[in-house]
Amino acid sequence: MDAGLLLDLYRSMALCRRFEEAAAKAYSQGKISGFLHLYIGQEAVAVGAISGAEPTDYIVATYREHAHYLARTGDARAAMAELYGRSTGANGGRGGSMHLFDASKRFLGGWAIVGGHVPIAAGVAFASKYREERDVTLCFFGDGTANMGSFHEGLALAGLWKLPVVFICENNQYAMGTPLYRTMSVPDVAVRARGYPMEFEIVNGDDVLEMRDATRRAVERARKTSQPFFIEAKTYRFRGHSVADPGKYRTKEEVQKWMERDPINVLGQRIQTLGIASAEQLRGLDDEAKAQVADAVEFAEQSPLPEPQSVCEYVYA
Amino acid sequence: MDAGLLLDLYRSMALCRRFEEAAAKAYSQGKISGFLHLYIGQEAVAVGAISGAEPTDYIVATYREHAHYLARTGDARAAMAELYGRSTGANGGRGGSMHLFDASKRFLGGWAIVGGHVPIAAGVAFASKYREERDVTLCFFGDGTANMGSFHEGLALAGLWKLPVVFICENNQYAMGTPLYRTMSVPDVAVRARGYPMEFEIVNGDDVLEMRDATRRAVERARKTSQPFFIEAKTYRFRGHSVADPGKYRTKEEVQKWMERDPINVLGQRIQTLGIASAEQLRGLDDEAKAQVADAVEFAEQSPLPEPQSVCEYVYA
Amino acid sequence: MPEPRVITFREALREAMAEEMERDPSIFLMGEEVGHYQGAYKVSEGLLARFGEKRVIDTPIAETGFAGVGIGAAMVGLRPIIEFMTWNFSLTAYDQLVNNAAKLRYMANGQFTLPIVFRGPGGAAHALAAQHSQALESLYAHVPGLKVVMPATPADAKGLLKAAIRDDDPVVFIESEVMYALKGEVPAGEHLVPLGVADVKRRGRDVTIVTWAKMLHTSLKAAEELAQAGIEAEVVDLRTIRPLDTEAIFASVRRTGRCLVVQEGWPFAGVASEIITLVVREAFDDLDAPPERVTSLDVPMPYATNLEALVLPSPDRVVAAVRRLLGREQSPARPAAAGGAR
Amino acid sequence: MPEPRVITFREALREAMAEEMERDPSIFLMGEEVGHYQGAYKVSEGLLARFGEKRVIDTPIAETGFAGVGIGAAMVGLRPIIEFMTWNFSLTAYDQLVNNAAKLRYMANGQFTLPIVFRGPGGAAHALAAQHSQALESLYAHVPGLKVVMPATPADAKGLLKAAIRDDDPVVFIESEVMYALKGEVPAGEHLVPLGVADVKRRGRDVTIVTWAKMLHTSLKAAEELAQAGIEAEVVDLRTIRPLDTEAIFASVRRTGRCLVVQEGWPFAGVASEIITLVVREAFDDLDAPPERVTSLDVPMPYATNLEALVLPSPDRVVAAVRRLLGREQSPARPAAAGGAR
Ligand SMILES: Cc1ncc(C[n+]2csc(CCOP(=O)(O)OP(=O)(O)O)c2C)c(N)n1
Ligand SMILES: Cc1ncc(C[n+]2csc(CCOP(=O)(O)OP(=O)(O)O)c2C)c(N)n1
Ligand SMILES: [Mg+2]
Ligand SMILES: [Mg+2]
Repeated sequence: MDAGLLLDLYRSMALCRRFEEAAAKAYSQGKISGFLHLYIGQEAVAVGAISGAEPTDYIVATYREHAHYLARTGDARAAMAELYGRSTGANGGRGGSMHLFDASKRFLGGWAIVGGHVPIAAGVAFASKYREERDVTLCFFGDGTANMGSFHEGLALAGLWKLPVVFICENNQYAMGTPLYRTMSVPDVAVRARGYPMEFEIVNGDDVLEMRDATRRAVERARKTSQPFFIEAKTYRFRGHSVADPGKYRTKEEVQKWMERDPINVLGQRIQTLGIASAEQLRGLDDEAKAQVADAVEFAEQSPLPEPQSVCEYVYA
Repeated sequence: MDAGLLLDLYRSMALCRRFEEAAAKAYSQGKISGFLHLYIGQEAVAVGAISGAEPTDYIVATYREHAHYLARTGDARAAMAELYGRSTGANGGRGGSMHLFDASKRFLGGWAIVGGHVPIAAGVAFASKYREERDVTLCFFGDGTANMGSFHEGLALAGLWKLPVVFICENNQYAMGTPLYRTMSVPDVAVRARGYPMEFEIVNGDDVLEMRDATRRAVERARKTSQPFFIEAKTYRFRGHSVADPGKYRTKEEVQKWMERDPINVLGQRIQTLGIASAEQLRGLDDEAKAQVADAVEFAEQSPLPEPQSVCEYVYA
Repeated sequence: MPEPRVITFREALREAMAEEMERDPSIFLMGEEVGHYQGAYKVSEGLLARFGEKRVIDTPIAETGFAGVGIGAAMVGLRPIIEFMTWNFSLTAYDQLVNNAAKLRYMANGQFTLPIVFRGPGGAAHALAAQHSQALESLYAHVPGLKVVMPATPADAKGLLKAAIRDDDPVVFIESEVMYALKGEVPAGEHLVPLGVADVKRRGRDVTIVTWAKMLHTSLKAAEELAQAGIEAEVVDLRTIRPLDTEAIFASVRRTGRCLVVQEGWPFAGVASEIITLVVREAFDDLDAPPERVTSLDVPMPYATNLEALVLPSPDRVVAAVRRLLGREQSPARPAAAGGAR
Repeated sequence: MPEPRVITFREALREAMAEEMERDPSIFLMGEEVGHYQGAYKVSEGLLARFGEKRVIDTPIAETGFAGVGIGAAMVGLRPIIEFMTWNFSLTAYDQLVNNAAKLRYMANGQFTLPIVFRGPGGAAHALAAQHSQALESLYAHVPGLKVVMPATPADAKGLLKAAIRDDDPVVFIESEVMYALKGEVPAGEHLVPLGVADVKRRGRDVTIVTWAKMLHTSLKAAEELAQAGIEAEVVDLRTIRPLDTEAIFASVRRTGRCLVVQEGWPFAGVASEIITLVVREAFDDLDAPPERVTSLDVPMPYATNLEALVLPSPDRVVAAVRRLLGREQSPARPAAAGGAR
């Protein structure tokens, strides 16, 4: 076990968690508006997967993408300022929580129409193959996405053309208030991959190392053989669909059961068991994350709003 | 073997064949314009399937639906007049070859956007189930349709909600000029049914009895258990995608090989082998079909054009 | 006649659905989260308990699928109400509405009616950014075969939705997230508002403001402000975009001689352009000034709320446009505030 | 300068693609039947042989899929040409164009350009009925972030397509099946026509006809007939719908004082409405009559060719509209032939 790696993963997950807690707080204070979809509880999926890819591999994600953005860029300031709608944000305040982009870090969104980004991710992978570059694309989406036509078409083309893309289904058991069993009569989303045909693996999404390893395998396979792959990560979101959702459709027991799998705790326990760090040292890492987030909040709050005259910019090149 | 049934099936297929030959001729004479997609070679699929359902079961088909319309309604006059764009046509000349409808016979189109009718068929089946009626819906589409998002969504909902619909994939090996292997990396379209999940059967679509029996089983199963079913019928179109397509993308040998499976000949042989009718008697049936078609052509040619003042009718109820 | 009650826009819609579903068992409601979750915006709250899972149907995320299911069900005589969680998502089902729903009756020579209502919230809410803040009525109103209805008050919401459900054609019924909590008087008992009939929500002699949906309230606010300056604006609430009540528009414009259209969506080839085109043709000689429009700026919606406020029509922009129309203020060569196409 | 050659519209488009693909290896062509079948309408004939399967890519029937693939590829710097077999089918991919392609650059604050061309034939051909006979440009032109280009001659087809391919924004490029065989002179050598610049295809002093694409030819025929009656129509070919060359329109209308817009598609909230709206605002005092439009009737397209001919704009209807505009003929209260929205 690589101690440095484990601590890095811990740091990264802590940053995601603390970032979103701060964002939720700012939202409740009316400093952030719009939709805010928290990833709390699912951090191991994004952090594990993205750590399993190279920094030059592309990432395409959904409206629930704070963690993915942070795992790739580490830039809490740009993310928070974007949520605040400030000119210093990742998109100068024009995208917001659902549309984070960082072209320089190959972080390609932040898309808010369910399923619409799946063919886009296939297209990014198409470009890598076309240019004979070695980059792989990671495409994240939820369990609820599997009934969309765009999901089907994206997977069908990736399967047919053997595009180097790893599809990562974040199966958090719910699409908004709807449990998976009410929208699919098969328990595993991954079986749909068979028809394209595409190999798949079902992974414990609350184990960051398992997530990382599965993604690494899939990414390296895609890189070498230019074959798409489908990972289904079983996980759970601790909060509502967005901060506006009290999440009453789930029992306390169910939530409690999953919270025992809290991916940050799971990794913390492992780190302690392996003797890599003490509980106190982990608290120290967590405090660093908190401090980074506090700095990001401060930065966002101090940042100027976008210039009014910029409102008509960037419609066209 | 029910001799009457075999002769009826023969009659029905002969009518489809002769009808389309006459339509192609009228097209070449400039009496019909637009698109004309012939079903020649595939007749056993529509005729067998529709004979395997009750006359009260619903039919939803594509732009290649002359045979389905004839198998259900037997009304060559209304079909031919529609192709001629005459007021006596199935839709008063407003729908044309791609949009045949007969509400009274539960023939629900005639749809020309690939895949778009698949969820519609699911909806018709939904209505039967909702009203606790025993009708089943047959939905026909081609092999090329299986990559469309609408196909996926329609099947997913039918599978989830257990709708009494039988999906019949007319796998004629080509979507326009594209052989199936260039659009799907699995040889059988039917395997895609698994993901919904849906039972399926792969059938020799050039054997009208096999087609009929498979459909009957599927229809009765759907009627009793309200479960969707997927039939893949392997067949071949002898002509181009439409009459405007010379079909150069296929070798003569390939076409020849399939023409040996000509479903009308296959049934004719069987009828003779069983001693149900002689070659001459079959020629007699064929002549009847020709006569019916000639009458339909005559009827169409004598029929008036739609009234100009009707052009703005039926946009709204 | 019992007294009118004050209820919200949301409650009015719910009442409309509940009353109609009570009346006719062939009506059902289908969409994402309409049942167990009680509606993403709680419009259908309580309907599942009242009508059961058979008639209040939660769907997967599959807009093309369930829009198509609705169309199929309507072809054979059911009367579906299909909820789009928001109209933004309807674009993934656009083919179903435009190529199938709108055209069936015509191409089948009247063999079918298609009694189906597609409904849900449209337009910008607040800080939802480009993919979730779109007023899309022009994209549906362009298409013959669809009807397009956009109520602005609880009473109209109820009466129009009931009429839409009873209508035998496909109806695009666009609500607004930010109006759901709006309160207003709604007549007790049976209350229907016919499709295709506009309503003059404020009388005035100086200028006609033609508007609909959320923009009615923007326009009424502007009208109040104008009134304080002695300018009396007549505010015509279209309520239905298709069929369009052209007579109501023309009658008002002929009287005032001036016409402003206030529309939330993008300017280019929008409903406002259509109204101006019709007004100019019909009332050219009665016009004292060229008709104006106030629309969103011609850009995707930015997330930042200060920019969002610039994009959307505001009472101030309406006031300014009316003043320009009345020539009471110098008008710049190309008024930025009018949101003209660029 | 070598001599111009006479080639077809189809060949002009093919030359544009071939020349650009030769110049820039990041350009590829993708769509149904573009390769082995040589194009459903043979526009891409020979390109597969010339550029290979890597750059001329046959797709399954999956418009949302391959439109999305194009967008993804363009995000990271390729320059896709996505062919829709016809624009009718693009409605199944409408979400990709409207919600993704049009908005990416804005919502990402300019971090991306999106150099992608979506092209294929649009509008009515002949007896293809409601689902295959639609002029859909208004549905794309409504949306900020998209450019919309519609050439009417082989020379413009070539020059505009080359410019569209070089453009860094998503371009909706609409051709016409019935124009593919049209012949015309095309300059030899490099030939580019900038987007956003209209072209006066005929000079005249009495009336301005604003039109584009197939309707240019309808309008020119009408103009010839009018000329025989001593009426000189100026015919402005927009070539690009978005960005719109408003100056060219205004300049002509200011001179003639009369404006007719001839558009193939449906009237309600179409591009013609937009042009009339802009003309009225900009040139109100120069107008001698209210601008008119000739459009398709406001119905889905019927199959029967006698009805189809009634639906589509014809030279006769253009002539009649011009005569009405010029007041040389009694105009009925509401001219049926103008195809007004009902
Ligand atoms: C096409 C479309 N339909 C509906 C929505 C509204 N919506 C946003 S997120 C969501 C649930 C998505 O569930 P899932 O894919 O499981 O992702 P999760 O939110 O659980 O991460 C819905 C219905 C949307 N954005 N796009
Ligand atoms: C969405 C859509 N894309 C493209 C087309 C053009 N098109 C019509 S038929 C066809 C091929 C369909 O192949 P298949 O599904 O195998 O049916 P077949 O014609 O072989 O019966 C295509 C591409 C269309 N009508 N709709
Ligand atoms: Mg989920
Ligand atoms: Mg086929």
